[in-house]
Amino acid sequence: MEIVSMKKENAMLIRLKGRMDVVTSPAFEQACDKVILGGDKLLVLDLGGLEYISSAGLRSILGVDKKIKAQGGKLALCNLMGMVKEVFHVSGFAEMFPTFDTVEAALGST
Amino acid sequence: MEIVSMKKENAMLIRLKGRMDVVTSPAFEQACDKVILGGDKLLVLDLGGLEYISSAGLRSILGVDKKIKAQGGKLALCNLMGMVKEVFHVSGFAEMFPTFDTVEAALGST
Amino acid sequence: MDPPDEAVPCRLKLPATLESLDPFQDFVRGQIRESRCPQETQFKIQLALEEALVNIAHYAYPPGGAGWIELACRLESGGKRLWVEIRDGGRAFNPFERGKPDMTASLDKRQIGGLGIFLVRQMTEKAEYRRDGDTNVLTLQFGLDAAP
Amino acid sequence: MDPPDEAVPCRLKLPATLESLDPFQDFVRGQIRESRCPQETQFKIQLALEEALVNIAHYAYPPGGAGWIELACRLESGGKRLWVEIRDGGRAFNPFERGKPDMTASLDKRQIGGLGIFLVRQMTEKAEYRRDGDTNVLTLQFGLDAAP
Ligand SMILES: Nc1ncnc2c1ncn2[C@@H]1O[C@H](COP(=O)(O)OP(=O)(O)O)[C@@H](O)[C@H]1O
Ligand SMILES: Nc1ncnc2c1ncn2[C@@H]1O[C@H](COP(=O)(O)OP(=O)(O)O)[C@@H](O)[C@H]1O
Repeated sequence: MEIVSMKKENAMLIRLKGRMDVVTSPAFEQACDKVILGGDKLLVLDLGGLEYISSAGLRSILGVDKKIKAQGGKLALCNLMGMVKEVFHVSGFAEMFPTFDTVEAALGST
Repeated sequence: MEIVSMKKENAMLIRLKGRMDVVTSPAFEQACDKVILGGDKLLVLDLGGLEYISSAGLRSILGVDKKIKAQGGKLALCNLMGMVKEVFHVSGFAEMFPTFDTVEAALGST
Repeated sequence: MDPPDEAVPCRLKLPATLESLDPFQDFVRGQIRESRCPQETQFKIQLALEEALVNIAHYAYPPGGAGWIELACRLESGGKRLWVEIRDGGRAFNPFERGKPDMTASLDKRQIGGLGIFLVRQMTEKAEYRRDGDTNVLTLQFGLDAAP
Repeated sequence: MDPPDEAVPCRLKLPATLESLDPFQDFVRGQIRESRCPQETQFKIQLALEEALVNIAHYAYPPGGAGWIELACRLESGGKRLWVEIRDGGRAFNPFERGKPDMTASLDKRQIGGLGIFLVRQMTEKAEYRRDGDTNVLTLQFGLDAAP
């Protein structure tokens, strides 16, 4: 999995690419931990490049959400595609997070 | 396996690279068939880049030798290395062909 | 190459560790290559396999022990269906005896658990468990044409 | 990662075709990766495996049938030795009953044959055959430190 994070005006944006599985999700959690320490109030995950996610990935995202909420921030997801979109829907995770069709919409969601 | 053949003054030189196994040796035989049709009297095989050979590879070389002899030509081998050298020795094939340490020596062997 | 005969499933047996996950996935990927099924279907198969295999690696054997997993698979119905059997020698555990996780619980209250088995069920046409002597046997069936 | 327990060999079962050769070689390559044995030793292991597997693909089963090969392997003696077992369900054939090929025959007279089995013997520390019910079982042992 490729993880690219960048600072936006009022938020951090993290773009994920590739496969988010039991082996790769810990790296995602670490990347998010740094961002959360940075104190940003909105974390946008761009999943447009993600082709695969398993329960380990969902669990990581849930964990990140809890941490960011604990410091008064929030998580927004965008660009869910293909199998990733379906796993979010089937698992009920799609209803637990604000999800958007574009990065711009997600960034504007504060 | 990579097979590169080039015309030398009085001979054809074929350089082999990679693995000569049951799957790749037919391509070697085909390459030699063309050369033999061309009527060259000396065919030099440079095995310096070959890292692996199996009995299928030995059998191919034996077959090429027979064909080239049938039209009055001969085969010379050079640059036997590592595992390839050992397989030639252990199988007795090293004694069945003229083998040389360098391409130049093999080319000068007419 | 002819499709493998339905009577002879291909098999791979490896240690029950997370390091074995990729070789198992590669193995199944190799088996279904010739079926040319949609990539999204392949991802769903990989998801069910990951969930099932990770659970065995995590829970089936006592820690530190030398557990194994054996995966057998074959194409069926002329390449339209994939049959997978996953065996382990760990403690008896029927994953389908548990209830479904509570998908309606609010995010804060929700327990993180049960999701893996739920996804196995969702991604398969059929998923069955049986105990065979000292062995857990999980049988999964996937349609290869379209999404299940 | 700990070396796999000596009691649990890893296994791979595939159709008895030449297409299975590379997956078998990859499988064994993966198993001995952690032993860090010299590349030349690895090539010799690959040679013995190729000869044994190709013979099964070519000769063990009636043409057109759906034969299988199962290869099991494990590191032994703390990673100093590789044990390989190759099984097939083809007709009974003991490769080590035959005499050695005549290595002294002149090139022209020499029969091309018997070389594969001869190389299996040369590349192994130990090579044994037994018939187990309907199955041919070839057991090969390789030293991983240096050339045999
Ligand atoms: N092979 C197994 N052996 C024993 N217990 C298991 C096994 N697989 C799963 N479990 C138990 O079932 C629970 C639910 O598994 P799962 O649905 O994958 O969710 P999770 O792993 O997220 O908890 C696990 O927490 C574990 O307690
Ligand atoms: N698995 C097998 N079943 C039946 N016959 C076999 C088997 N393996 C080898 N043979 C026979 O043994 C002979 C010698 O095999 P080998 O030493 O590999 O040399 P080659 O394949 O070059 O003839 C083969 O030609 C074949 O007749």
